[in-house]
Amino acid sequence: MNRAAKIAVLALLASLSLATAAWAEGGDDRLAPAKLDRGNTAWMLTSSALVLMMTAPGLALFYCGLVRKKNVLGVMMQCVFLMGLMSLIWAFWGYSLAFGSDVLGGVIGGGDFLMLKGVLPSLATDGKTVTVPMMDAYGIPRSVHMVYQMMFFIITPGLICGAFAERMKFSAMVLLSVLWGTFVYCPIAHWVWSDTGWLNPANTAAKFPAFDFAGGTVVHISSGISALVCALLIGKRLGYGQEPMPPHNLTYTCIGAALLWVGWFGFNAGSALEANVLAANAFVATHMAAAAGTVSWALAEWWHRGKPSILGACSGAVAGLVCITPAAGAVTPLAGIVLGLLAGFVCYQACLLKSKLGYDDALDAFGVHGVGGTLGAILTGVFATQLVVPGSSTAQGLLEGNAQQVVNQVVGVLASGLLGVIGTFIILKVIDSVVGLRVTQEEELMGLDVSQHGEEGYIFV
Amino acid sequence: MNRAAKIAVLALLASLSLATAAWAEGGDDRLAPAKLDRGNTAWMLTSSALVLMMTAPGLALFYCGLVRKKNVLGVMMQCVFLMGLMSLIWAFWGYSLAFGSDVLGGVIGGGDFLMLKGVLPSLATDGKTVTVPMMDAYGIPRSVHMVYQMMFFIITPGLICGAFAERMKFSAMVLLSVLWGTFVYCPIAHWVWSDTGWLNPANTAAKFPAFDFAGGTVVHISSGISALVCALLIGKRLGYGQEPMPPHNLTYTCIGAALLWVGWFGFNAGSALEANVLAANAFVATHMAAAAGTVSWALAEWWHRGKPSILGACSGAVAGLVCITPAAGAVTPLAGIVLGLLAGFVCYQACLLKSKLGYDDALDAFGVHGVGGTLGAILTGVFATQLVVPGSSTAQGLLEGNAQQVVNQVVGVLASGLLGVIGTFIILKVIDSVVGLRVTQEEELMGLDVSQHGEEGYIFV
Amino acid sequence: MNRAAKIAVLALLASLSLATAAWAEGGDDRLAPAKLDRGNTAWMLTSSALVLMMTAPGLALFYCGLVRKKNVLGVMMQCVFLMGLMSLIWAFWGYSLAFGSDVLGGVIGGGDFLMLKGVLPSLATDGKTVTVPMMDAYGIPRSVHMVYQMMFFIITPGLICGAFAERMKFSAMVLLSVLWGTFVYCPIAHWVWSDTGWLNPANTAAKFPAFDFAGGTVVHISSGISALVCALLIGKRLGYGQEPMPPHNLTYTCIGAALLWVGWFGFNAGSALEANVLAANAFVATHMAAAAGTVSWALAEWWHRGKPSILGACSGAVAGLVCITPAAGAVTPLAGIVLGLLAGFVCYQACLLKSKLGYDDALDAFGVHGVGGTLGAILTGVFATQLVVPGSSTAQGLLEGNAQQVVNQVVGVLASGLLGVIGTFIILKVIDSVVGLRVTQEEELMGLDVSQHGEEGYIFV
Amino acid sequence: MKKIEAVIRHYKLEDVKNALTQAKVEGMTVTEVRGFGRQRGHKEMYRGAEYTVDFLPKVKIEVVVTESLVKEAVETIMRVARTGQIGDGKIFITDLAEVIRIRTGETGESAM
Amino acid sequence: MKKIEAVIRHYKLEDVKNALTQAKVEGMTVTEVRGFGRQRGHKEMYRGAEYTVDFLPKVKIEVVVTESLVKEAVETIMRVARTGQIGDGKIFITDLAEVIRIRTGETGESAM
Amino acid sequence: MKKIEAVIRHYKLEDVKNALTQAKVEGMTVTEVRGFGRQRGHKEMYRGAEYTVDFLPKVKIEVVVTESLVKEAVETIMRVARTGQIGDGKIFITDLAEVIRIRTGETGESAM
Ligand SMILES: Nc1ncnc2c1ncn2[C@@H]1O[C@H](COP(=O)(O)OP(=O)(O)O)[C@@H](O)[C@H]1O
Ligand SMILES: Nc1ncnc2c1ncn2[C@@H]1O[C@H](COP(=O)(O)OP(=O)(O)O)[C@@H](O)[C@H]1O
Ligand SMILES: Nc1ncnc2c1ncn2[C@@H]1O[C@H](COP(=O)(O)OP(=O)(O)O)[C@@H](O)[C@H]1O
Repeated sequence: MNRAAKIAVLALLASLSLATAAWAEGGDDRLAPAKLDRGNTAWMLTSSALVLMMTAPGLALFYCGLVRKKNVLGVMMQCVFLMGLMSLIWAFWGYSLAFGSDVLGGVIGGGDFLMLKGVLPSLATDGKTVTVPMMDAYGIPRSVHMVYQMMFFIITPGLICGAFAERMKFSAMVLLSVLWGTFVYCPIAHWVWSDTGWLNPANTAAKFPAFDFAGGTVVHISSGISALVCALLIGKRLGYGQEPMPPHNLTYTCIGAALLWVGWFGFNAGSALEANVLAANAFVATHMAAAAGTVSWALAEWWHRGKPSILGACSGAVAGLVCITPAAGAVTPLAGIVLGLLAGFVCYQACLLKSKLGYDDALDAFGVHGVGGTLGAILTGVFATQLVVPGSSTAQGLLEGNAQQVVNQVVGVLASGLLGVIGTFIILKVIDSVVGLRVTQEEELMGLDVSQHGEEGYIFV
Repeated sequence: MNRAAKIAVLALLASLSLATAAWAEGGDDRLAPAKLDRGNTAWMLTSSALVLMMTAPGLALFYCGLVRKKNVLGVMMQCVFLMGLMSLIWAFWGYSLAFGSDVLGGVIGGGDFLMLKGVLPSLATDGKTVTVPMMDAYGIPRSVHMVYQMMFFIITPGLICGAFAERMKFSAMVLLSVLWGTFVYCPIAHWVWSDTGWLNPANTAAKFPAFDFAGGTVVHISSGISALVCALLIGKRLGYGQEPMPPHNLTYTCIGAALLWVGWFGFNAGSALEANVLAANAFVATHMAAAAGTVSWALAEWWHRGKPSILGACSGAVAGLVCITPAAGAVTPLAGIVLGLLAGFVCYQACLLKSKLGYDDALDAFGVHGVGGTLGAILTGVFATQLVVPGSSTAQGLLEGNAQQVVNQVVGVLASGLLGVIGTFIILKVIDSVVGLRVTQEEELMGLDVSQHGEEGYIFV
Repeated sequence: MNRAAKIAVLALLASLSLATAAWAEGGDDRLAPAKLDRGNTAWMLTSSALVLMMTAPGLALFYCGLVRKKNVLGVMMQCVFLMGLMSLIWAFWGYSLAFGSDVLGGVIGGGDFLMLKGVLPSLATDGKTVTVPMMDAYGIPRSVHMVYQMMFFIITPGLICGAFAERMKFSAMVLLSVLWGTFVYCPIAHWVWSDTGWLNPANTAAKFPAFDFAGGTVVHISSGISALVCALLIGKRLGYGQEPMPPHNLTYTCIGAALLWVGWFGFNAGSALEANVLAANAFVATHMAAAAGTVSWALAEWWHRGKPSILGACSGAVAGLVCITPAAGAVTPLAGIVLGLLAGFVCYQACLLKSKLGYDDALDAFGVHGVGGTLGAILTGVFATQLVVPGSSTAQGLLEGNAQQVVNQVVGVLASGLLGVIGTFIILKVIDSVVGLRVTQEEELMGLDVSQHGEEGYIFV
Repeated sequence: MKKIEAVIRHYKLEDVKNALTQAKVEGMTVTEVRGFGRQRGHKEMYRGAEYTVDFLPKVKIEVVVTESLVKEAVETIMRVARTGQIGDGKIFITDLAEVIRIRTGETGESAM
Repeated sequence: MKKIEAVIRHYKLEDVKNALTQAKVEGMTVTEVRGFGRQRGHKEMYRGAEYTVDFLPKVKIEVVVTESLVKEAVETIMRVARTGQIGDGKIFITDLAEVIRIRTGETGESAM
Repeated sequence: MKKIEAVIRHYKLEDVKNALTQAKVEGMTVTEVRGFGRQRGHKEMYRGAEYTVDFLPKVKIEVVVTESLVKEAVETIMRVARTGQIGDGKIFITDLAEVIRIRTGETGESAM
């Protein structure tokens, strides 16, 4: 920021000897290039840290509390290992496939950023001048954008893990994450968020400009629907429906939900890529939706079953957060309340339905992320408003009279859902034939902690 | 930062080539209005997230570790549900009652901000121009101020829950929080923090300008004294004084205390509403007080009982944090050390005293927040200094010769304490006659987890 | 912010009344002095909070999960108590000894900042003008630098605690931390980070300019090597090698590792002291190293033992983080991947070796911090590049042809290692003769929780 | 010698221990158990999946006493652990073939 | 009266409970235990330190029944808890000297 | 057949297990218990509320053996679990009416 001041100052030498009024950072232009905004950079670094915290300890705790004791580490390990694995892939090719310029007619990004080329500083041929790639519109280094988006790439396959918890081979999970990240996540991210994406409203040439501020389609629908495919293909857990399989430690689930809530501020408000009014709107809308979801699911249970449960309250918070994710940069916080209320109620119903349909989406990855994400994507088309959408001064959503937006949103949902279903199906079939999806019956009874990792979660004896 | 900008601006009056030197964010004035300070905005969004983290997982863990296993979820649920409930109330009417312009002679705020009117962006009659309400003095959107203050509104009733833990009906807790938030918290917040508050030192017309930087009276005294009323009215837990009721999981309490400490930086340093020198002072003073409190309580125990305990160290940290809360923007970090040392010692004595007096403030909400908050409020009057208080260049506290300040602080304590006692008493009586305060004996023996929420915390078998 | 500047500038070109157009913070120059950068300040406050979070709950959880149940609180208490104790010492004399101007020929810093003199605001003789010490180069108050560095001073002795876990007297731990902090940490910090330090590359007169961006030598090598001395001098735990001593709660260890990872962004990216490109580089490099370490250790185990373990993945993450710490501001993120991969593998080998050598470094403080830190320090000399090092436009590391840098790095390692070994040895001998190092056999069997603190961690019965 | 096993309510443990100590019982071993009897369980519900939890947390105490103390010990337990509500628990008495104190090797009555 | 103790696999508990209830067994006490028998344990590894864990998690159920029910109860347990794989567990049967219901003071058969 | 129950110190479990295995004992069931005997407890203190904790953590092992093995098993336990300090624990021996291996239905000695 002050750098902007500085440049102005330098440019204006004719006026006063300003140079001394602003200070120097060792006179190193790389560290504070003309376009660097320190407030934005501070916020985006903070946001990146917050989103990483969502995967672990956030999601790791949320999920691990819901499984049986013998699988607690299996779930945590998936989250932690993904923090390592997906980061490497993102740096190697993921960011490039998602944010590179169109190839294959825009189905996916090209190799512009392979191995962080064009993301990291480079040396001019003089061997001295260093250029740092910047995202000029936001005043942040491109590497910050890369690392921030990396955190999304980490958590998304982590969400899917909820569906096949307690029974998938660790090696299969690793393969799935690599392939799914490459062939499902990257294309969808490219469609929605790359400058030339056919779903990106910021792209004036977009065929179906669908709002997805922070990943309703890219993260939640894609992972939710893929989770459903996983649950169906891998089959039920041994004893599902016969033995009780209650959460072994709801205190963990509650801590995890709270950390998800806190981290989601980075996820949603960070998606503004600036510490500006849009970020503020996303922050407040996100919080209101989470709050409304908490109350809504808990009240639904209270009404329906006579008691509000903490698992309900926590699930409601997450449902609200999922639902507001595509909308946070397009609707007001009051609309956020509406989204949250609906999300809590609808996702509760979806989870009830699951018991009836009988598939075993162990931790309700589909019921919460798939259903909540779809709901949110569509409601974004209803509530989007020129009060919030950057640069808009015309009707945005259905409520402002723009019915087309709902169509666009549906297209976005269908496109990402379709790729999710087909991609996941093929990937799972391939993996199944290579290493197999499921642990042996004996290993499953023993628990993944001991069978896959040679460890036990708790040694309280 | 904006300071740097200002200097630059002044220096550059003779020139024209500025517009191109700085970059545009899509030319959208709403997202970056003239007064927006990105550094401050980044800091306030971060602070808001930190304060939310204090309620859960912070307070949820701190408190839940102290109860018996069968009530662990009951305590966590109170925190999580309040994150939902109080947020909605704050958006609907709480912020307005606290920060609206005086009504009823300044007893409470008016309807200016009902349903976030005047907080969220609005459309001009041209149907195109959008105005975003800003807090000009701080360069942040008003919605950020609203959401930051919301986090205080969430945690305050959460603190009270410590007093009636393990025995209050969930429905009674919900009613209490709504009514107490509306009729006790909002008025006190209005007196202390609204522009026209009669206790607000920033209000030159204030009758008793009492320093309360981050909520010594508004949050801690109000909740602490109300907690005492709750403990007295609801009565002791079954078996209190006969059976041992040791904390069931001190590791949780310790994690919770540490997260409270970290989150408190948002609470106190965020209360500057800017990332400036005042925030820095509050940050450092807060940390020093927490550190001193930790050492002080632990040493007092070591001396008195022969062993320093981790519960003591954690309680001391919280006592120090409570005590510095009103003072963080008025005293130096060295005074912070003094406050922390005193707080650790005095709150330890208060907890010892409780055992003798025999009321059952289950988790010492009064002993820590009531006593520590009062101590802090008064010591602020002693140690306040022109070195720290914004805009001051005259004596501020007793040590600088201004004895009147101590009087003002005492008035602040009494006023908020009085409203706390009377308000809470009436509210509890009303609730008792409507739904009853306490669970049945059988439910209490069974534990709140099963009886109120139909869940168990741990299923380790 | 820059947006604010721009708009202001444009609006005011015709005018002179600028002072009123930019806004005032009550016109208080102390709160926003000319050099204050709000973006940087926001980031450094956030980073300070993140680094504190590393000690507790981060390290507290990471370590406490690894011990036996009966010592869980003992480990947590060390972390929490150090948060109090070391903060006081740092404010009283530590910061001064580390960052004061040379005394004793540069072996240590002088008394410039004793009791925060020169760090906190001071009053001019007119009794009115207040001066706030600033770090002009970074636009942050000096108190922020002080408190940020304080967090490092807290965690470093905390790391050592891993070596003597489950058997050291609490009183001995307290004495050790005070003496070690004063006589080992402060000198090394002075050499490496003070303006006149003989190892500081920013000091043009430095004899052996060795890169240590965020504490490879100051924090990790010093603590790691001292941990080894502790382990050797205090001896093995009773029953070590005979009874199994598996981690009692790996879920805690995993949560702790994840929080360490998140907090480490404050540790490393915060070490830029600015929210600039250098911070961004440190952030990304840190994350990549952690990711690579996670994958590397887990794969090494998978290969070697047939199963990847969660303890391995978490240990790998920490090893990667330790290794990148000195390098984060000197190497690119791609080099960070290399460092992480090596760190995971090498530290795994170091832990295997321990079992063979037979000393009892209970939680592998040496194997991870000593070995990982040394590796990182040396590799920094290999991979340092002018693309990253501030102000450089010549060869930096071995790969750029500057072999001398490796020598410098080795000198840094040896100097800090030597002081660590000798200092710790003397200090332990003194403590042993004064209060004794080790609890009695009976106390050790009973566990430190009950014997040292009169508490139990879990009361699940 | 007899072994008296009693399954009692959690919160009665402290009282029972004190009462038995006064009745000159010199040792006791306690186990956390879950029990199921006439007392019906409760329903728990997790995201719509409803479980009936029949097993309630109870505490099992084991007291080994000489024949002469059996009656008093049993009466003490019955007096103190009783609330009169379903779920108070049961007492099971078994004959022991031998009792040995590990520390000293004493057997029989002197091992008590 | 007899006390039937059975060490069974964790995941068989629910089935066994239901089957016993149908067989008119009116109460049961369950304890989490760790067992060691023919079933070999597994290896665990923590940062290179390898342990052989011989003790596997099992559940012990205790059922006190009148003589007439013993046979059916034992058969029920054997039928339901059996998988045919090593590690299915054992049943131990002991004679009881007395059974008392704390709530009512009833003894013997009527205390069941 | 006899059931040998021994309440021992936590950290002796591994040694006892190994010694018993060498003594040809082929199975064992272990329970986490809390015990109270001659060994006095300790004080705990939580924010000034002081508790005397009489129950100390112990481990109960149950070993079922044929008559011929009883003596050796008991002696093994006594030898290995003994420290000579108060709190070493007790051994209780009971007659069993029957032993059954669930997997095979074998009874008596062959079920061991
Ligand atoms: N037949 C039995 N075998 C083993 N344990 C039993 C039996 N009957 C009851 N119990 C134990 O006693 C506890 C209390 O029994 P319950 O029938 O609920 O109460 P009450 O004895 O007062 O009628 C049960 O939870 C269970 O642990
Ligand atoms: N001799 C014994 N004494 C006590 N418990 C035993 C004994 N033998 C087996 N058990 C218990 O029974 C469980 C199953 O025994 P195991 O020998 O593994 O299977 P199986 O009986 O099918 O051959 C063990 O884990 C242990 O808890
Ligand atoms: N009469 C008893 N009935 C049941 N358990 C007992 C009895 N006496 C001792 N125990 C168990 O044995 C353990 C050790 O007994 P204690 O008297 O402390 O040691 P020692 O046998 O060496 O004198 C106790 O903690 C308790 O679990």
